[in-house]
Amino acid sequence: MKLIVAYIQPERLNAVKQALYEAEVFKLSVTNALGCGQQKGYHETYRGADVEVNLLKKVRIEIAVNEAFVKPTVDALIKGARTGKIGDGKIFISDLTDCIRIRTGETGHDAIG
Amino acid sequence: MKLIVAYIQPERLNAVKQALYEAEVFKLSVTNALGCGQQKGYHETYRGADVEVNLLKKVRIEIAVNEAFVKPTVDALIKGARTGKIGDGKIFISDLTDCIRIRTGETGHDAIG
Amino acid sequence: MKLIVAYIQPERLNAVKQALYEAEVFKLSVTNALGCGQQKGYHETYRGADVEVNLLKKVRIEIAVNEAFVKPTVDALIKGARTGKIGDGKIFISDLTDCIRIRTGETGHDAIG
Amino acid sequence: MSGSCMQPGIRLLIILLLMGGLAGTCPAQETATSETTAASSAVAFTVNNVWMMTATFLVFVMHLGFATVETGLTRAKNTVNILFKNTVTPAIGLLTFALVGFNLMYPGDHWLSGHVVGFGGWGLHLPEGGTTSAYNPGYTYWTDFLFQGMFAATAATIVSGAVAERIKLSAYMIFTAIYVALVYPLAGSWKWGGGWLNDLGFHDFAGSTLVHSVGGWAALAGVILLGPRLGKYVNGRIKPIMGHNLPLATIGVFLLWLGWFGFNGGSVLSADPGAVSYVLVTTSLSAGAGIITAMLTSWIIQKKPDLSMILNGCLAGLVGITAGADIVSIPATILIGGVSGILVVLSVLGFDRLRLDDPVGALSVHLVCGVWGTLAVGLFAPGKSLAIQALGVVSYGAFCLVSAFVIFGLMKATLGIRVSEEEELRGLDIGEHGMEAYSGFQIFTSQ
Amino acid sequence: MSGSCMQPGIRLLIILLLMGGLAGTCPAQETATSETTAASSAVAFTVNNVWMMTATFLVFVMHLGFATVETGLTRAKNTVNILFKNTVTPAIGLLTFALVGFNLMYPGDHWLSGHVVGFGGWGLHLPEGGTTSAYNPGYTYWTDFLFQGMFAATAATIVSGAVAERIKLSAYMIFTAIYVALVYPLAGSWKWGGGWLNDLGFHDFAGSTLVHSVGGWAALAGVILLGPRLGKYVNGRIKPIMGHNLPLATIGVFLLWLGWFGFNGGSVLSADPGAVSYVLVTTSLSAGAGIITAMLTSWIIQKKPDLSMILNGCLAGLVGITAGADIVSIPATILIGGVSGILVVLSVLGFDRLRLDDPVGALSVHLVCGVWGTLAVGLFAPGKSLAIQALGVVSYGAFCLVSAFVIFGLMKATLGIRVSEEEELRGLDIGEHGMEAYSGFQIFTSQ
Amino acid sequence: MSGSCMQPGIRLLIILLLMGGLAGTCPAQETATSETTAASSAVAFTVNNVWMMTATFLVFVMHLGFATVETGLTRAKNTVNILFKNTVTPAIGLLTFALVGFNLMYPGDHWLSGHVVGFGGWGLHLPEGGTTSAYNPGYTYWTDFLFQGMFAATAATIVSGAVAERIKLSAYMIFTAIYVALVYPLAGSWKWGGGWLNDLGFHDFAGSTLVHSVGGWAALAGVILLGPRLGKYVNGRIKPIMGHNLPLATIGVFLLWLGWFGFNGGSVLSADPGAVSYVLVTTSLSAGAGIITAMLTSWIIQKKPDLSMILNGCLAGLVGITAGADIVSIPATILIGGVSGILVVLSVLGFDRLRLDDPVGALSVHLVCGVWGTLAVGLFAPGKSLAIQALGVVSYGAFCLVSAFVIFGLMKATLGIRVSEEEELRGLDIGEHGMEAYSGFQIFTSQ
Ligand SMILES: Nc1ncnc2c1ncn2[C@@H]1O[C@H](COP(=O)(O)OP(=O)(O)O)[C@@H](O)[C@H]1O
Ligand SMILES: Nc1ncnc2c1ncn2[C@@H]1O[C@H](COP(=O)(O)OP(=O)(O)O)[C@@H](O)[C@H]1O
Ligand SMILES: Nc1ncnc2c1ncn2[C@@H]1O[C@H](COP(=O)(O)OP(=O)(O)O)[C@@H](O)[C@H]1O
Repeated sequence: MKLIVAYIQPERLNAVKQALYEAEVFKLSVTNALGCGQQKGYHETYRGADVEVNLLKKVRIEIAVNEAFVKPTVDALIKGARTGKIGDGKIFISDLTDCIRIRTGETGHDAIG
Repeated sequence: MKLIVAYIQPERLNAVKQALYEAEVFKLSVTNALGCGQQKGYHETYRGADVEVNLLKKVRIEIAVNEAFVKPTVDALIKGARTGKIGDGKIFISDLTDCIRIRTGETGHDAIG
Repeated sequence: MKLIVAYIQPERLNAVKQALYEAEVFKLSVTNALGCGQQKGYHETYRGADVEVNLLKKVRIEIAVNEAFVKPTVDALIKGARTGKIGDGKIFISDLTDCIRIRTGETGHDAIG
Repeated sequence: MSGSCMQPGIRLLIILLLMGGLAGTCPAQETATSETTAASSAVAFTVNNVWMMTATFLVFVMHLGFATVETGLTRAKNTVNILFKNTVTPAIGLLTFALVGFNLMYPGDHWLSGHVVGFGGWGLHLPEGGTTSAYNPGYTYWTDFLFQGMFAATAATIVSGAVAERIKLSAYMIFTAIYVALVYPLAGSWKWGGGWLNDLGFHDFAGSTLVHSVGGWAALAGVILLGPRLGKYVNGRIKPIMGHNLPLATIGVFLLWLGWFGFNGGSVLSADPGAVSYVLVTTSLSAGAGIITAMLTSWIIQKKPDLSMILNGCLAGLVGITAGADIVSIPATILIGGVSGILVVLSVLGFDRLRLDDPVGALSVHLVCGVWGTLAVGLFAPGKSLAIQALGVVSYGAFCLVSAFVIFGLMKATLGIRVSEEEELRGLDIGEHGMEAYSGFQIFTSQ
Repeated sequence: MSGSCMQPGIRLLIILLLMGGLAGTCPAQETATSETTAASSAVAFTVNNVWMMTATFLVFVMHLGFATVETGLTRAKNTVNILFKNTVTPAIGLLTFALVGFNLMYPGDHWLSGHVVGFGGWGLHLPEGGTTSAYNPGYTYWTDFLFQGMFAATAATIVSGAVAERIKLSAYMIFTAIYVALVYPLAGSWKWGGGWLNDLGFHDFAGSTLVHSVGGWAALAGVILLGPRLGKYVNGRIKPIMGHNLPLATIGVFLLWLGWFGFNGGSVLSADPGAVSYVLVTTSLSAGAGIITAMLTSWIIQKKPDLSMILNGCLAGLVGITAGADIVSIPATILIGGVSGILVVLSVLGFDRLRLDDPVGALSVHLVCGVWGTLAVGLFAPGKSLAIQALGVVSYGAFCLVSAFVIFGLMKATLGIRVSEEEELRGLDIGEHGMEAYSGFQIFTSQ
Repeated sequence: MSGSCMQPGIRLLIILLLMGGLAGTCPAQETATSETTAASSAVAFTVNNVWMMTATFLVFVMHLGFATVETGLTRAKNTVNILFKNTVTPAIGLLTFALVGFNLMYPGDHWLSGHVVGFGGWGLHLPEGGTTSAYNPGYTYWTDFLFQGMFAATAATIVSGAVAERIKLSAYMIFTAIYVALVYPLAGSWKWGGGWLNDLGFHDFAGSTLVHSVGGWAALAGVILLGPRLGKYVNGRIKPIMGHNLPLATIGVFLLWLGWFGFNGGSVLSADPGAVSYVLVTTSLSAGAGIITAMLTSWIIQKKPDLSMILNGCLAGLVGITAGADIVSIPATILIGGVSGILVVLSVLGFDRLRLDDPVGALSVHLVCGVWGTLAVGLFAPGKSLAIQALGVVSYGAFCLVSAFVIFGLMKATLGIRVSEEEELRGLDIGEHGMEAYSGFQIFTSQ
């Protein structure tokens, strides 16, 4: 089992959800994040004092999948999120040792989907 | 060391905290999340246009524990969060290679608790 | 590749960003979190009813780095976040199996930075 | 007519009449003076009416005040629902008051039985001379209706806050329609319509009892029949459910204070300079005293000064002075306001101990201080009887509580008055309206 | 002078004059009475002027109402921009109205061609007797300017909501300056300035057409030339873009209702008790009826009652009654308001189907109900012609739509009227102003 | 009495008296006319009093305006604290003004030493004829007290914004009580109480100096003694600390503008049509000019137009015109407002460079523009002396600054005026009140 974490542009979320849906990945968790990457920030100025904002709004998606689903999931993420512009985001993949469905107590591969 | 991540229903948070406390798990981190799982969403309608909301409010709990605490922690999470209804949530477990307490610089097992 | 997750005091964020910048760690993601640790909470009282608030505001930082950067990153985090007071926070490190840059499709070590 | 334009005795009379604006009853003497008199009197009538219209606007503002106070002191997930109720309330209030309430409350000579129930007929019909001082020296028929209609709807709005976060929208709207159309005006006729309590000398200047307690008793019935919100009383402990937007609540309290200038000031029913301005001063000093004593009480009991308590303290002072704003002295005013500020803090805590869950403190503000203010007239105002005041309080209490229990009770037995547990957890905004109040804001609450 | 102070016929005249405050035309008879008459008349003038100043304040409040409604019904990321526009609008409006608009709208005898274009000269110049009833029995020159100036700026504000979330700040400000300085007053002169539509007997009491449609047509031109917001119509489907702060929107609607008391009530142009108070009643009942019918329509069509729709319904009722508030009957009032409430819901849905993206429903409220209200005068008011009313509607429509298309069109062809796609995605607050409205709040939106 | 009712010369007198409402001094001639005269005069008094009461309500609204502006321009974590202060301020203000301030400010004949210190006794006591025009042609004793009391409390509120986010609640409340009870009224008596500056011909119509600078000097003392907020000036660089709720700030500015209609319009002290309406026009045009010039200045200097700056610009224009609103010409008005708008932007930037941390710009708005407006009277108003105006500015500056330094200084040396660093970081809401303003909202700030 793998845990896939992706940071994407907020306005791509709907497209990503659509792409994941088409790849039959139905379960995901989303959080609000701020990111600092290659994309340069912008300046805000408030009452004459200038501030550089380099933490930009991003959306963090977390998806736990069985091995077979890693590739389709990553492809779907890329399909939905890619615009070719700096700031499109990153995907991080790590190992998951276990997964448990709270409602039923099922564990492992069965619990993930 | 393991990292336990759980997604639960927001209104179960107090019960989960209580159960963890009884299991002597005192340290945890919580974030706001939106989740899409088996639980079906609901419809919002704004000025005549309909939208299906399938990202539901969830709470994400992150707990780093030593191996011995994995089982009690998972049990406490289930005890606090389970209602038997769809949407109760999931628990994900992964390996942690290190842990550092910023204040003291302690690392590993000592730092976690 | 490693994934470094740190919980720090919100008011230390700017110092941490500065320290990371000096350590040439430019990419990071930040989320809002609530944490329960050794730091004791405080009491709120609303209309005569008392409530103990033990989930305190924290900032969660997530940084994916290549192995060589783990130590400098951790050092920078500690430099920026440490005040010596309870509540300074924790750093958690785990393995990352892969990393993909959405814009270009690059993977692994190249994608991370 | 001879060289002497008018008889001395008549002159004085005319002046008095002019000041009251009673041009319509002006003696029909054939003198130039009597015409200028009529003209001057018409001007006096115009002034009075301008003032009463201004007071009407201020009472209207109270609806916005209630909307914002109630929204601010409840949770974000029920905001749309509360705003919806508070927007519909004045609409229902004005329309039903036009149809039936106004003529029920002010039956004129059309009493049906004793001075207890009267009804002047359906709808609005401009009486002859209704736009002149012949109708009333202080206002036209239309101003009269609108001022009283704005008042009427406030009684229902008081209920809205106490039953918030769990009542079904439909149940609230049906209740409001019945209460504003029938119960409030019927009860009001006993005093302001010239009914039996008025005959007995009961004094309630602007409605500590007739508006605030009348709303408060209905709120009490609602709170009892609905039960507390989920999560308010858990394992015998009181858990605070915090208001989500205290700037809104504060805006609301300031708007209510502003509105009270019209509520009390307009209840003079003319622009009489001394009377109105005195009422404005008592109103303000009582509000100020309520803030200070609520602050001190809250600081002592809760250890830290609670903003929501001083907001309630301000309203408490306003409700408390409403019954006697025209006749109590300045020191008595400050005493009445000061006691109101203490009472409101204690009773917020007290109702919680009784497990009566009132999210915004409406019972403490409107019911408790409404009763206190009415009794205070008996204590501090020269020539008023505490016994008669108490009789009024009890009569209104009995009638309104029973009426509200019957209305809410019948609905509970039939279509239900409380939303489902699931809907309450997710919030009435999504349950009843399918929308959110703060789209895009991240709101995190575990209640 | 003999014992008889004045001739009977003249007496009556004086009384009438006094009531209207026409002291300036008072016959110069050498009697004590005529002086007291003058005095009384001066008081009448003062009363009228106090009322008109109060009405001016209320119309001013509408600017805050518009600011909050528009902010509440759009997204958090464009909030600073909307607040900015709505703060600058009254400033631009008042200054240009002082410079040119006032004398364009009320040319007096200075008509340049027929009763179509007139201009009384630049700037503000107190005419002789301008602070007495010789200027006007109802108000001074200064009150006149300020009341009308506040009106003028509202027409531009109507546009602001419809074009929100995508228009360039500079384009909006240039448009506003031209529209308020030239188009609105020129159009206004046709009726209120005593121009050709007035000559024909066209009736628009307080501006269903002269203010609301005039703003609405400009909004329509803007909406067409700008195109919809990104993400509103995707793959042939309508995606809701939710307002981010419904308490703000509700505050705005209550403030607008409050402001309408001055907008309509002040349009009586004196404190005439019967006339003003009647207008206040029709205004309120129409608003109430609009709320109720919008609720029912929304409940039936959308399945759940939509708060944003009843807020629009309230405004719809207010716009609808504005043309005939002084002359339609109470039942007709409720009908006009009720139909407005239905119309507004249907037309919000309709405009969406036409892919005309109007974030706050300004077209439905101000244009559709403005037209409806103007025609309703022809249907329900005794002695008014539907044909003339329709002629007025069409004339204003043609003139305003063409003017607005020209202004927006020229700007579109030159400096551009729409922000870049990137700026629209990130929000105009950062793009145009480099700041955020809710610093520190976590806002999460994928639109 | 013969056929001729009255002497011609007396007739004119009566008319003049009537217009001023001076019934009390009416000649006691035994004629019918004199009685109608009295009646008409009573009506004039009633009109004046209605206007003054309306003005009082508007000044009251300013307290809400200040509360919302200050809340909006500071951080979410200090919101409860700011709302608390702004709610308690009018309560403290009215109560202490009733007890001592009113009689200190308007000592009548009770001067203790020269025309510098006077005191009319403790508490409120209705003088004989206090509710008739014998007291004052423009208002009753009660209206007088309430109008002035509302004014008084605004001076303290000005301080509240400048010292926000770091002052201890208790220190603020003690300061307010002393400043409103003693310093403000004493200073006020020099001009409005008929004191020495009045004798010299100093002109300050509605309080550019007497209210705004008086508040501003105290704010300056507070800002200096408290020091800047943590994180504002770091390593020699200015870091912006953004306001958390710009819709609230905008609401506040509109409410303040609205309130200023009463603040300036009411300072005419009667409903005199020409005088009041002229003041309303100058007030509005100056506000408008301030908005436009602040926008331009901010756009040029900051590159992007800053909403918080045009909000300050609006207030700057209002403060600037306050001293001369009754006597400067329309072009001078626009100049005064325009310069105020420029000054406010420059001085916000300037104070930051001086490391004087004023979260809401109170110093720039109230102090700088208050001084400018007062001097502008000497520059633009016919017959006013710049030297005397400057003398007034300096005298008030010296007295208020010294007084405020003494009060704040004594408290700093004893109980402390600033919260602990830890409390400041976590927010005063939790530190001082143990509660949050936006329960449930996710707020993320690293300051
Ligand atoms: N090494 C990293 N660690 C943590 N988060 C990262 C890392 N690299 C990128 N991110 C996240 O991904 C977002 C997009 O990164 P960016 O470098 O702008 O993308 P791109 O390479 O496509 O231009 C960042 O804003 C940040 O939230
Ligand atoms: N595979 C997954 N990856 C990421 N998050 C998940 C996954 N499965 C479930 N979740 C999270 O857990 C929540 C509850 O899941 P759900 O399937 O509704 O629970 P249950 O199976 O108990 O009915 C979801 O809303 C989502 O936030
Ligand atoms: N075992 C853990 N699992 C998850 N989060 C933790 C854990 N330990 C600490 N944290 C996070 O780190 C924050 C700081 O921890 P705390 O114990 O107060 O720090 P310190 O040890 O420096 O005093 C906590 O509020 C919590 O968010």
